[in-house]
Amino acid sequence: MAIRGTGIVKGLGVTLRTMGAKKVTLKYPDVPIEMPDRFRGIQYFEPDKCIVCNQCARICPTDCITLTGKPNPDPEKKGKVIDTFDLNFEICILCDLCTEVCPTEAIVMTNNFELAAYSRDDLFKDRDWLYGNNRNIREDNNNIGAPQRGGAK
Amino acid sequence: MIRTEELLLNVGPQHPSTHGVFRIIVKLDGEIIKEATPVMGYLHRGTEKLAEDLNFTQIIPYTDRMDYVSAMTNNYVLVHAVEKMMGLEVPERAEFLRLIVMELQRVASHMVWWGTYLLDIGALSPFLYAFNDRERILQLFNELCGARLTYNYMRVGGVKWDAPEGWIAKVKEFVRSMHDKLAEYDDLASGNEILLSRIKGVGAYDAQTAIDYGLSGANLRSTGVKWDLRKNEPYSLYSRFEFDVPVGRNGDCYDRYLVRMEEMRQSLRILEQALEQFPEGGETMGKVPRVIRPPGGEIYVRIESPRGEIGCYIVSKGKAEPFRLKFRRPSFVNLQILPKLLVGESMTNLVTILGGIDIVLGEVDC
Amino acid sequence: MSEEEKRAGEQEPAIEASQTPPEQARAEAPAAEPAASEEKPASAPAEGEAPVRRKETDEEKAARRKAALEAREAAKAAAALAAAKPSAAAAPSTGTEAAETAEAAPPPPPSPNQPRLDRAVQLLRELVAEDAVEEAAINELNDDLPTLVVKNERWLEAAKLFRSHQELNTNYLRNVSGVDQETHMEVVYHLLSMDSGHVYAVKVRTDRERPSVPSVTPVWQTANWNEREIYDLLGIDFPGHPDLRRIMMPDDWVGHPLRKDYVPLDSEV
Amino acid sequence: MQKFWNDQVSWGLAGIYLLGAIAVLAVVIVFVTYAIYFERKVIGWMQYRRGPNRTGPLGLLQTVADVAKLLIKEDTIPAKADKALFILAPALAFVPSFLVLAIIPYGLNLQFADLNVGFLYYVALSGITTIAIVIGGWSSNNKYALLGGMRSAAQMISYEVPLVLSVVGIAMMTESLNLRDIVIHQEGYFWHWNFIPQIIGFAVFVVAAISELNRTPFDLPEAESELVAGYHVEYSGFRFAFFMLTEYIYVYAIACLATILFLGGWNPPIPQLDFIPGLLWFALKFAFIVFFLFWIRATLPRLRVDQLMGMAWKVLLPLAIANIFLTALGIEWWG
Repeated sequence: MAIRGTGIVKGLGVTLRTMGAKKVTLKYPDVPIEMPDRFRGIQYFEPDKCIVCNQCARICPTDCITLTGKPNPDPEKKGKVIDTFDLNFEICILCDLCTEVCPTEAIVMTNNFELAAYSRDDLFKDRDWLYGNNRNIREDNNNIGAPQRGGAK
Repeated sequence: MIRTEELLLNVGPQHPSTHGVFRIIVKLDGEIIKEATPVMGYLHRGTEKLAEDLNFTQIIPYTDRMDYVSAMTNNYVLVHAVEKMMGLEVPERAEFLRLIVMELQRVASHMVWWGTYLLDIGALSPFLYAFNDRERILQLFNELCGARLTYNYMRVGGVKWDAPEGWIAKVKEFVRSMHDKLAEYDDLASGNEILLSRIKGVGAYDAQTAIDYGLSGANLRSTGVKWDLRKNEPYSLYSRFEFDVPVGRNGDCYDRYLVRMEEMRQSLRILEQALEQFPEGGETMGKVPRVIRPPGGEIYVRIESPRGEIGCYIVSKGKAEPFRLKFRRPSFVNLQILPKLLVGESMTNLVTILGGIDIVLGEVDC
Repeated sequence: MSEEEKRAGEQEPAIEASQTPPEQARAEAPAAEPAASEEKPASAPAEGEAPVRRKETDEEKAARRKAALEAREAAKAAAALAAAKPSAAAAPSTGTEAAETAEAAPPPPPSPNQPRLDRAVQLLRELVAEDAVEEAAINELNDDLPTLVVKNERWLEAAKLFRSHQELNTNYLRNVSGVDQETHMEVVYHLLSMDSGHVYAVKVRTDRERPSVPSVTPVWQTANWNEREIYDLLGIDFPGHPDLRRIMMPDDWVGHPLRKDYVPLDSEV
Repeated sequence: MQKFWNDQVSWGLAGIYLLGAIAVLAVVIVFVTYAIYFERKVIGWMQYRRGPNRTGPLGLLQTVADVAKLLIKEDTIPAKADKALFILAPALAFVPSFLVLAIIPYGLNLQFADLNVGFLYYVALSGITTIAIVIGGWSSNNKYALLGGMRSAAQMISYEVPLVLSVVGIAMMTESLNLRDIVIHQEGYFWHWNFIPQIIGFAVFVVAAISELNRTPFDLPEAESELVAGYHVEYSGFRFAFFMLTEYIYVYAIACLATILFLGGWNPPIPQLDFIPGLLWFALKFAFIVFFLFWIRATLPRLRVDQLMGMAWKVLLPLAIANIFLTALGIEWWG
């Protein structure tokens, strides 16, 4: 190998050059990071789109979705309307399978990921909270698992 | 006569350089290790037990969490096994996307190894350089499948997302700029005399021991055995691209270092060819039955992950859930040689050898 | 899979297939719902959940899981019963491989590895023992992987033969996995010979009460921790193993988690 | 301070000495806080990142915040620790590092105490810190600390010898150990500075000095990746701050010493530049050496213990002795 010491000197050269290089530190807490559109953040739920088909509860690998429907209040319409929809973010792994199988795209992922809470019970989000979480929702939802496009699981 | 006692030291499970929750009980005589017994299982989440109640789409997020530094190869091995069992046809474009993400994942995983390995040996800066470039790969994955580490990207029969427009160009740009970054890494560390004196001749073993211990990946190739599943048992589209398999000679930490650095360059070479031949149109999802029920029987499929041969053994009874799912995890098998290598080494070499084998605890405990 | 379970399986998709989603929602009304929930054993604990009930409290959720657990136990017992009967019908499950290859209507062309399999069987019969090989088949799923089932007592010499004989020469033990087949326990070894690139799968069967398979650590060093993991998770004893201890679970853990009849410590899992 | 030296001691005089001492203490404390801040900034710049910039404008109050945090934090004493020694160790490490600052001449008459055995005084006192580190390692009743303590004792002892021998050449050239005389001897152009004739001595001195400070590539005792934190693993709160303070005061002392011994103290490189005050030259050279220490820390990996020992006894020591012979020959021929 080259005479002793040139490896060290080359290394020192690299670090000296980097002193002038552009820095990559993000000013995160002050400047929010905007994520690409497909980012899997916390879900947004739209109650009136939901037909209570139970697919999301069935596909969820960690069983963190519990939902109950009730018969449709106005008589001439048929089918069910969602009554309570709870997402337990303590064990939700944001794997995006629920939005994949939802036939009516009632549950869609948004781009925000801040979910720190002071106590564990804050992590049980209910229907209204999820409906309220409507900032930067994902446009391209790509629910390939939904029934009309390739079959309900 | 002075009576000297041996010192029993617990290295880990909470220790800066054990690459995860891993403990070694070391019997020290002064600085020299007399005997080392590894203890693991702190990160055992029983993936194989859980998998028995989940259907195949639900298992994919669990495979991301096994080798969390190269999640794409874990996804691929499970999905490839099920496709082979059901004889499904994966469209060309999906197979290309899979190959590109797997090779990008290999470069990212080797960069994590390189950064942490040099941090273990004492150099502070390489860690930041490696993670700075790896960030660009994670950004590419984030744009592709929405996550930075646990991708859940592949499905039985294809991939979930198509490449967003402009993504292929970004990958090309990354691959081109990565070449001179690798040259910078070599300037910074590979020639450094102190680093060479630290890793040359440390933790050496010969080819026969490596085969006997069932090692795979760079640990096996560093001893001169030319065995890379992408070449010897080609899967996916690897037979279409030409790349060569770097092989070391005397199986010490330095050869493992060189083999892995060369593997990064070879992966970049594959990526260049794959990006050239990327098909224009094409489906990303093949024809898949509504409920994935592989036929009865069993199958063992193995691919080359950055850490070695990862295998997936599925016994199916024709139901939607696997009857038994076992993963052959390279880190678990490669770790067996550690106690043998450590005897007679000094404490500082323990860290060098452990870093050289490149294990990830999520995969060891599975 | 038991008879009525299969019948229910066929019935249920029929209902879904024939109706479009909106009617399916109305058909979901009470009539179909109770039938579906008892018949179809809730393999995924959440599956048997009827959407009508009000929000569940924790104890109800635990109760529902316990019900699901019993349902699964019942189904398993039924399955064990069914498998024990020599099921002549082409049960979709594996049953014995030999039966499957024999009854395929026009015998498929002999697979390329068939001669290699016969050669291995012949070698084993000559050099180890006449009754060494219980079964030998080609696993088409796994691109014609020759699979042998070796007798438990003969397995150690067979392993030595696989390792040393220059024709087999499998110097690389690639994977060892334990499988709890409910009727018996099985340890599957995948062997590879680095020079010729040939691959073999060898199974060794043992009963469920006191499972034990001779350890091959003296032959391949890599089997050391693999066997310890199988001992830890499945309870198969490996006589001849240098230090057979638990590797994954804490040392004072009771029971072997990967067994099918393992009662989970915390029902919530 | 010189002129008060031989008067009769009176209360006024004692007051002046006290003020002088406090002044030096203040200078050094300010230096230490901004050396820590500057080191983190420099290493940050060398790693594509910005370094501390959130506490105070541009992060200038970062170290003040750290010290305040350490003050507030509870400094625990391990249960079975050897209590007396555990408390003594940080003090024993901290005191000599301050005593050493007394003899450093910043200018022709800007010096606290002018001893004719200046360098010897320095070496003797810095030996005490080694003992303190061993005591700290032993008394915290922690295996890692013990290992760290043993390693640092071995390292410091084996690097003290080449450190001292490398300076013997200079002592021979200036025929005195008094630091002021050494600097006066180096007046004139920069090739009159000691590091040109004593280039071997300078190399050995730099390597031995880095190892004395326990800094990369010789930071074995507190090697994060193996011994977690070496001898000060059990220390927390203000006792830990003492050890950190000691380390940075020694950086200050060694950098001053190197400037004085080898880079001609307050002498300008070329005499025509002497309208710029000597103190500025001293500060410039001092800053360059401190930057060099940080630069090395950001780049180089760590040596193994046996390589470290081997290097001290098999490489540095013979070099230092050879340097002494060469100097002797040099003096013989050129006078």
